Amino acid sequence: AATPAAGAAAQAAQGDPMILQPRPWSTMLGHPVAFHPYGVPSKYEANLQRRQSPGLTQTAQASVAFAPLQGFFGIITPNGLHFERHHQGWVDIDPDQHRFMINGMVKEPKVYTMDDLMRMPSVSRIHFIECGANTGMEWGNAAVPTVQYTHGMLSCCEYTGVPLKVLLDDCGADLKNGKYVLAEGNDGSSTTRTISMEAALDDVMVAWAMNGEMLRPENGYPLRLVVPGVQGVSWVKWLRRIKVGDQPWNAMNETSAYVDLMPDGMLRQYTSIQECKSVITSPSGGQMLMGKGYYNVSGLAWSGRGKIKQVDVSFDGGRNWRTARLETPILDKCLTRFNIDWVWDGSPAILQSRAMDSTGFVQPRYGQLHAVRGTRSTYHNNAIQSWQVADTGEVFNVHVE
Amino acid sequence: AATPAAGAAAQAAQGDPMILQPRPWSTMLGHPVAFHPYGVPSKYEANLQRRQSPGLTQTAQASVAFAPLQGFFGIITPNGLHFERHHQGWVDIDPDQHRFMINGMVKEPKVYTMDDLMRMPSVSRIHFIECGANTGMEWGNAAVPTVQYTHGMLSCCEYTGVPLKVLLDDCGADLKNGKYVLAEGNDGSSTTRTISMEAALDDVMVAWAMNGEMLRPENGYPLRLVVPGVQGVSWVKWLRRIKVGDQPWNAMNETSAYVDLMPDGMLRQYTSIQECKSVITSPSGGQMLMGKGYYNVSGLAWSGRGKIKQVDVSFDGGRNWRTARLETPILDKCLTRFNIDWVWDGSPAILQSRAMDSTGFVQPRYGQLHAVRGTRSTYHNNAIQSWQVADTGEVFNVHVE
Amino acid sequence: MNAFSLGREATPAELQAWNIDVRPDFKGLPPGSGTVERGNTIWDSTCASCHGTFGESNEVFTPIVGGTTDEDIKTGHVASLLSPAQPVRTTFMKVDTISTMWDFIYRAMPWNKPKSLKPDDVYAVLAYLLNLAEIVPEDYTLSDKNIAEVQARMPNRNGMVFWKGMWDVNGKPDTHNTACMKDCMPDVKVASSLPAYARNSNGDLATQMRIVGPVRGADTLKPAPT
Amino acid sequence: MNAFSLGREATPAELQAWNIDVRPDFKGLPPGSGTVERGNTIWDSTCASCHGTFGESNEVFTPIVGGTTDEDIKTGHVASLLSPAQPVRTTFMKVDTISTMWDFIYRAMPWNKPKSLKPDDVYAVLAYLLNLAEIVPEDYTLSDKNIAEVQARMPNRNGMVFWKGMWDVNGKPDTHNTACMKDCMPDVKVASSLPAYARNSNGDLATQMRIVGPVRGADTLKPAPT
Ligand code: HEC
Ligand code: HEC
Ligand SMILES: [Ca+2]
Ligand SMILES: [Ca+2]
Ligand SMILES: [Ca+2]
Ligand SMILES: [Ca+2]
Ligand SMILES: [Ca+2]
Ligand SMILES: [Ca+2]
Ligand SMILES: [Co+2]
Ligand SMILES: [Co+2]
Repeated sequence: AATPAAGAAAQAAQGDPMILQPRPWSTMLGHPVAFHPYGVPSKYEANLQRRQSPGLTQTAQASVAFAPLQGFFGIITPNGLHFERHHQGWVDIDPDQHRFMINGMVKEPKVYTMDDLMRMPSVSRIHFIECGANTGMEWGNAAVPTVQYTHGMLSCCEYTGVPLKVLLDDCGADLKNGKYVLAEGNDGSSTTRTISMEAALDDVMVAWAMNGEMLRPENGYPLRLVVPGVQGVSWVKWLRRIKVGDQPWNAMNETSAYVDLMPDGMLRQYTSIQECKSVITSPSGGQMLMGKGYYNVSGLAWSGRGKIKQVDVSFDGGRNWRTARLETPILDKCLTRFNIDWVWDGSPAILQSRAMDSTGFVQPRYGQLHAVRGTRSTYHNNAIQSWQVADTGEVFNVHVE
Repeated sequence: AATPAAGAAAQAAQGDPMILQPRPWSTMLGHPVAFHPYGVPSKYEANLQRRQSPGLTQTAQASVAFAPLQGFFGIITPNGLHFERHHQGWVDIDPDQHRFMINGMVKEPKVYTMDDLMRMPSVSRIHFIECGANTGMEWGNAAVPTVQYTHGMLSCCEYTGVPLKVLLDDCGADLKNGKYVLAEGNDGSSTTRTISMEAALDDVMVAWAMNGEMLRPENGYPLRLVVPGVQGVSWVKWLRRIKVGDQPWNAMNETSAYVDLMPDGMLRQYTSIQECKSVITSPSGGQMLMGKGYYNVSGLAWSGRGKIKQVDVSFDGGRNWRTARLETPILDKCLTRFNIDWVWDGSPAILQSRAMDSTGFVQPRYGQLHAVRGTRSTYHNNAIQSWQVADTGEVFNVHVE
Repeated sequence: MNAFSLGREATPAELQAWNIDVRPDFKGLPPGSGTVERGNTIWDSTCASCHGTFGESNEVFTPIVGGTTDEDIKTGHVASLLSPAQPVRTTFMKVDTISTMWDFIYRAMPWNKPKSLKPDDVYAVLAYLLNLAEIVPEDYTLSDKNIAEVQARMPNRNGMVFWKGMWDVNGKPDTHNTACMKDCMPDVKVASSLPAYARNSNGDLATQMRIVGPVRGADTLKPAPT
Repeated sequence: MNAFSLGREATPAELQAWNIDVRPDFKGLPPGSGTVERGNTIWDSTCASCHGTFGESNEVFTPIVGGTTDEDIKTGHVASLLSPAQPVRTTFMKVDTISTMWDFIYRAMPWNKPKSLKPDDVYAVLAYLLNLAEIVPEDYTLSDKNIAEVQARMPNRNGMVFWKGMWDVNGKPDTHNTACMKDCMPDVKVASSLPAYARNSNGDLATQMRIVGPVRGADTLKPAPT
């Protein structure tokens, strides 16, 4: 008889034990339905988690948990992995006790319960949300290892709620003199942000649902503002109040934070729109390619000003570009997934993606961004991201001007 | 001094204690970020669960857990509430041990690992999945109380995977003589279904992801077939094999189950396409309206043959109809959310929705379905659903011919 | 072909291990045989706990055998499918090809230990079921050689129609509603209402609906308000 | 208006309870006052544990005070914002309106017990911070009457620009890349690479990537392979 080693070799020649030896799951009776009345991911997916970036913030309540973009597919963010950004921690509000007020320049200041709001004519739309500070650690130079930390303050959900316009009409808002609205939260921070009346009358929603279910507590349950195309801080969570006014409020998060420091020492305020941006998520920083050959290079593109029109990808650090395939649907102020073929020959390469939106605007290179805004800014970094593939297959975060 | 009762009354006159007395969540420091590295819904949402329908099946492994459509918004189904239908229980496969084979009428039968498949050119698309037996309990008469049980074998996700056509090409499939493909699972049942080559070359995907993350174990982790527009049983889960052939296979689930019993005693086989259908989810059976007045009536429409073109809603049992608003995006073989205004005057009413798809096909009334297919069928019940609102506000499941 | 250099050729042993499907024309059927008698033994030890001793009935599962007649074996069309009096639709009332049963038992049964039967076991247990269904005699040995004869006696072998209308995405529908908008029905007749006992048959509905929003779940532990 | 008969008019008491926002023109500012001295007491007992005794520094939070000069108070533009040598950007270096600080402290501080301060407490603690920032003298009493004077001395009151380009959805962008496709750069220069120490600074990346797929996470507990 053959030795065990020889037996294993013979078997290897015959084929893969994963096929030749029946697996437990194909020879057993599985788990019943509703074993998990509310389901969870496979235990083999545990590596994909929201994570803090060590040293970024001084507390875990005024902080960020980054979404693991390196493991995402398509454009929808699973609610359990939506990025988190709180100013004073997240709270779990009893929706029956929640109230929503509209006041200021309105004929009749009003109070609504969740029951009232959820009876109103609702809309459902898919939009991205990006924190204004996303990619902030990268303003000056390459600082963090993976796309989770460089770009992970980004998510995309189908929101359902009542258009803010419907509510403003319901209260008789003064649309002639009221040029701004203030949104205020009901958490400890009661965060406020000024929203333009133009947006308020266009596509802003007072939303209670994300991806088919109610908002998650971390994302504002039971009510948040959805301000498509605008940085996340304006999407006020645990929303309790909208006030109509004729001047911006200059709130703390409009003066001390979310202002863009320019090379001349001036601070740009109310820089709200998230301009056109993209990033390759696979392969990306901190990953190892599994050998030479074909890869489907995949990433995300978005614009706060409209739809994505085109995404180009470079494999030589920006010298030459090829146009990627865009997955459908391609929606307004929404993530668009792109894919492009690549055959890796095993030599070093620098991968970049460059998005163009429906206004014709093209995502800038770092050099172009630095030339205008310097290197000491924090917010609204939409520069082209570079991933350097070493001949070992390891992918590194680098900046190309 | 006032008595406590008088005090309460005075306060009520002043306003709502939910506003006048600061709530705990607005006067405390909340929870840190990444408190849940993978988040969960609010505790106040616990009523929305997947549930079995008592007495429907004899075991919980060859059974169904229905999705709570009555609580959904928009078109995306949260993965944790996706409906479940298994033949031999669900299994949690180690993706590193999973293999996928293509054989039959191909030049080269091949074996792929998950690593291989996930390197291939992928697509992402949003599609509905409906079990062929959805609304099956309702063929003869009104049988179950809520939309969770009448229509809850329905879900809708963004899927990511490689088009089956890419894989068939990779193995050199004989597209001249190969008119059918067989899909086979890797669970205990190793369920098989015959798929048309036409679909296989069109929009069928070998998918690993749903709604941005890997498939859930209950939904086939790490690999399932996505057969847009076709009943769920063909979306073989835990997919291990595709075989190309020149004849259908007549599998157990193509003969003993998923066949449509006609009034003449014949069984229709391979009735795969889920024809145009819709249902109002709010208000729906087992719910109580909260008094007279305005309601946003909301529901879902879908068609296995294309896009939704129009949804009409009747409030008088089908005598008169009004056209509903359709939310965007409106996609091929995908759920479409509709909404329509309704002012309930407090008197009894019968609510119905009627969808029309891009082929011009109009969802049938029960009378029309019964006239062709009788009352003893089990599958493919796409009749117009009626919800009767009593003057008490309670909503009941009824059938109108 | 092989455009990606991903994946690899399947080995003969791998194909043998997984290529288990059996078609109506018996392509894929492994050689082998089994007697009714041996099938009876396997059935009683391995199947009966779920399907009942005679495969006809028990408290849990829909019977496999029953509802077919000698006349059906002649016509190839099970007459009881027409009868509302027939309590259940058994497997033999529906399945038109014997290959289906061979294929299914081999891949999926016994339910709690699928893929544990050898081909000869499947022939045997299928012979036993065929005998129960009065399709083969008690002393029958089913094999790959004679299975075509059995096929010619399947009670519902002519009872199926491949329904193109719902197979092709462009197939022809069989219902024909129109998008009438006004005065569409002379009068609305409720043909069927949820039976009163069914209001609470799926549990207390108050606990199955959201606690806020436009509606609440009806408290079905109490009678419906009037 | 009131098209839906949903919701109801807010009462005066409700408006009073929630209408707490204060604007740069002091609309919304409640009457009241507080001295630097009382502010010092509140600060030491209620704020210092997080923000440090003098509001200038501690180990945890970005300082509120510091980095501003008498010259800044004159120009209304904080010069140290231009200096890369300035280690941090304090609140007083940036915030242009005193209303912002009043509004924020009243709604959000102390962080672990927000909305526990009375208006007079806010005036007091703000007076204390203004004194630390050398904007008001030690014996100052801040009130709704004199707060406009303080505004006129805010060090960065002229340091902000309302940037329309990124406020309006149709605003004018300030960068102007083009969709060049071929030979776009003479040579590619890597301006900055992830520092070697940062490869493992966010934990072992092997445990942060999926265990199957086109890639694996790099094992950053070991040095990068070469
Ligand atoms: C532990 C319970 C159990 C045992 C033991 C068991 N079965 Fe089954 N059997 C089932 C269940 C449950 C189903 C239905 C599966 C489904 O819904 O897909 C089934 C289905 C079947 C069917 C198809 C019925 C139809 O019409 O779809 C056949 C044939 C069958 N079993 C034969 C057998 C044979 C032969 C054995 C023994 C070798 C056996 N079973 C052992 C539980 C069992
Ligand atoms: C338990 C810790 C804690 C205490 C006590 C506390 N703070 Fe704070 N404070 C913080 C944190 C954390 C932030 C940053 C919040 C954010 O990121 O939104 C902050 C922010 C601030 C800011 C805004 C700084 C900026 O530039 O954004 C001011 C002003 C402030 N605190 C004043 C006070 C005052 C006054 C008190 C006492 C009455 C106080 N704080 C008590 C933790 C604390
Ligand atoms: Ca209530
Ligand atoms: Ca300002
Ligand atoms: Ca492996
Ligand atoms: Ca057939
Ligand atoms: Ca028995
Ligand atoms: Ca100190
Ligand atoms: Co630079
Ligand atoms: Co009828």
